[in-house]
Amino acid sequence: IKNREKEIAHQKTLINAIIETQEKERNRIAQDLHDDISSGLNVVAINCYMLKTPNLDYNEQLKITNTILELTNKVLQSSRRIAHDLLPPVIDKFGLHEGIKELVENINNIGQLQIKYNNHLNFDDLAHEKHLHVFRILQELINNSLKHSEANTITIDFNQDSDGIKLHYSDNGKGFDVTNSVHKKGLGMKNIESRISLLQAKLTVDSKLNQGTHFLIHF
Amino acid sequence: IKNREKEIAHQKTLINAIIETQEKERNRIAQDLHDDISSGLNVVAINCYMLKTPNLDYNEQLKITNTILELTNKVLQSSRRIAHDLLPPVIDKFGLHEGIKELVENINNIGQLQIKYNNHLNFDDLAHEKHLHVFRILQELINNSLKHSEANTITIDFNQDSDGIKLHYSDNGKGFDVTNSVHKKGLGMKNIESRISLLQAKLTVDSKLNQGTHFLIHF
Amino acid sequence: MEKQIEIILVDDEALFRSGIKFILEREPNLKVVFEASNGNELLNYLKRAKRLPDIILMDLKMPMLNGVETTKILNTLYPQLKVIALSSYDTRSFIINMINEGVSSYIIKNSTPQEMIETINKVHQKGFYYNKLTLKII
Ligand SMILES: Nc1ncnc2c1ncn2[C@@H]1O[C@H](COP(=O)(O)OP(=O)(O)OP(=O)(O)O)[C@@H](O)[C@H]1O
Ligand SMILES: Nc1ncnc2c1ncn2[C@@H]1O[C@H](COP(=O)(O)OP(=O)(O)OP(=O)(O)O)[C@@H](O)[C@H]1O
Ligand SMILES: [K+]
Ligand SMILES: [Mg+2]
Ligand SMILES: [Mg+2]
Ligand SMILES: [Mg+2]
Repeated sequence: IKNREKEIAHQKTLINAIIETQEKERNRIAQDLHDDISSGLNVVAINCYMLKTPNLDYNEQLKITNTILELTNKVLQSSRRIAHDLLPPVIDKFGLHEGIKELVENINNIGQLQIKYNNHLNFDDLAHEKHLHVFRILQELINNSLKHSEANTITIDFNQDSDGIKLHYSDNGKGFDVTNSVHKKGLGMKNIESRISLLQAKLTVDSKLNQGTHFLIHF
Repeated sequence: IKNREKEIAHQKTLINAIIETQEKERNRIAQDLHDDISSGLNVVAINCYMLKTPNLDYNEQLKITNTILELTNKVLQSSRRIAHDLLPPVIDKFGLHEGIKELVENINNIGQLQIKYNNHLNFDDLAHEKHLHVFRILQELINNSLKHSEANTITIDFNQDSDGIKLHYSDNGKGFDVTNSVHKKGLGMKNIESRISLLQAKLTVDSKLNQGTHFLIHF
Repeated sequence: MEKQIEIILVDDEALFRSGIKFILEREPNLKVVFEASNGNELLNYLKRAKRLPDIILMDLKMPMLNGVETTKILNTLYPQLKVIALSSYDTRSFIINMINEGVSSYIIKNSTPQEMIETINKVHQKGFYYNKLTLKII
């Protein structure tokens, strides 16, 4: 009974974490829309009104038009970025493998660390509704490596044996003491746990200080 | 033990519901950004290029300028709407009471039904981190009345007695059989339940076919 | 005068089509012969057309029949047609996928008129054109 009580309480903290994540995200997107989209467009609108002032010469008009064009392209970029951060369209159109490849490529292009991605299985063997969960888990694992690990290499490895599908994720960073509760305050690992539970998978975390971090997800 | 097992399983369906809601919302916003923001801005950009072609006559120029202005304003509206749907800024700025007033006013302006909102308490008595949960619950209750009830009146009533804070929500619509599992498929009521659990509140649903629906939330 | 390059625009956004048309038709050698708002409208037109166009500018996201599916159908029915994808998606998988579907080039919707015109001319001459965007990908 004790264990079950504990599990019920633990699940409540998971529910809390997802809802908090959701509200934070809503807040962030609303802010981004305000700061990157609306405020850019307000300036575009002002410039449009300027265009309507009578007797502008061609050069004045060209200058205003160029300002509008530059701003519009900037806002377009923001709009694409916000949409892409929410849900990379590649997953829907081309599947999980392409989605992970794009994610890895984007991180590798930034250059803070390099990710090696090996996939020895066909994701069609994994029920389609599970794909997005796997992607979200990888996103958070990578975020954590970027934010906390000081690693310069990550490896992501999918394989399948008689035991089932396994995802090995490692970074070569500074690691952390998994049993220490200071590491339990974030939302990221709780969200991973919720996804793991929906996947009916099993997560093993293996990390020691200065020895990198290894996650094994067994589907 | 049986009960606890059941509760653990039930909490899993709640976790599932919140995550599904989150992913649906991400998808919807990404679509909206693509369809309402980016595609409008692509047309603004092309019109800017049109404006840059030499030897336009005055009428052509005016037409293009007007198109740019109109579209910019339309995209601005979409951006504001998306942000507002995510998180009405009034809550953050002026608190829960003003937030509910705005919500009620917006619905009343549409005209499908009329909401009467009575508040006999000071929301400062309710811990600040609970405000957004209450707002989200009301949003979903109203959505459901709009979608399912065929009611023409909703009443929302907050009051406080020695027993605590109570929220009474009723519509005079067609009601539903609360025990019938066909009504348990949606995400809305599950999300309400999760919020109720975080609020450590108690929800009582009272509805019978053709006799309206009444929700009591006891904080 | 040398023969004009005949172009069909396929995009669900009417204002976008008319903007592109305005820009392209200022070039003496370019002519927009038809506009369609989705793949079905294009296919219906081609069925009846006396002559095929030289170039099709194809949006990807459209209702009814989208640009990806339309391009596949064109490949079997009219393999000689040259299609240029015109999209707001600018990521690798989208571009590679369309190139694999046999498009002659891929441009992004807020490209400059110069880029669009150059892409159309080069595709018309050579059948394929690696512009900035496609070069970056490969
Ligand atoms: N790859 C890693 N290397 C080193 N430390 C890590 C790594 N992953 C997680 N941690 C530690 O575990 C903690 C919990 O991670 P979690 O993702 O739950 O929270 P967070 O990243 O701090 O915040 P949030 O995810 O809510 O933005 C981190 O704060 C960090 O101390
Ligand atoms: N005010 C109401 N009047 C009549 N029926 C209702 C009312 N509220 C809820 N219901 C019934 O309860 C069901 C469950 O509601 P719930 O909000 O969970 O799901 P939904 O509204 O159908 O879908 P979703 O909220 O996921 O968009 C509804 O489908 C409807 O049959
Ligand atoms: K022409
Ligand atoms: Mg984290
Ligand atoms: Mg509902
Ligand atoms: Mg389109």
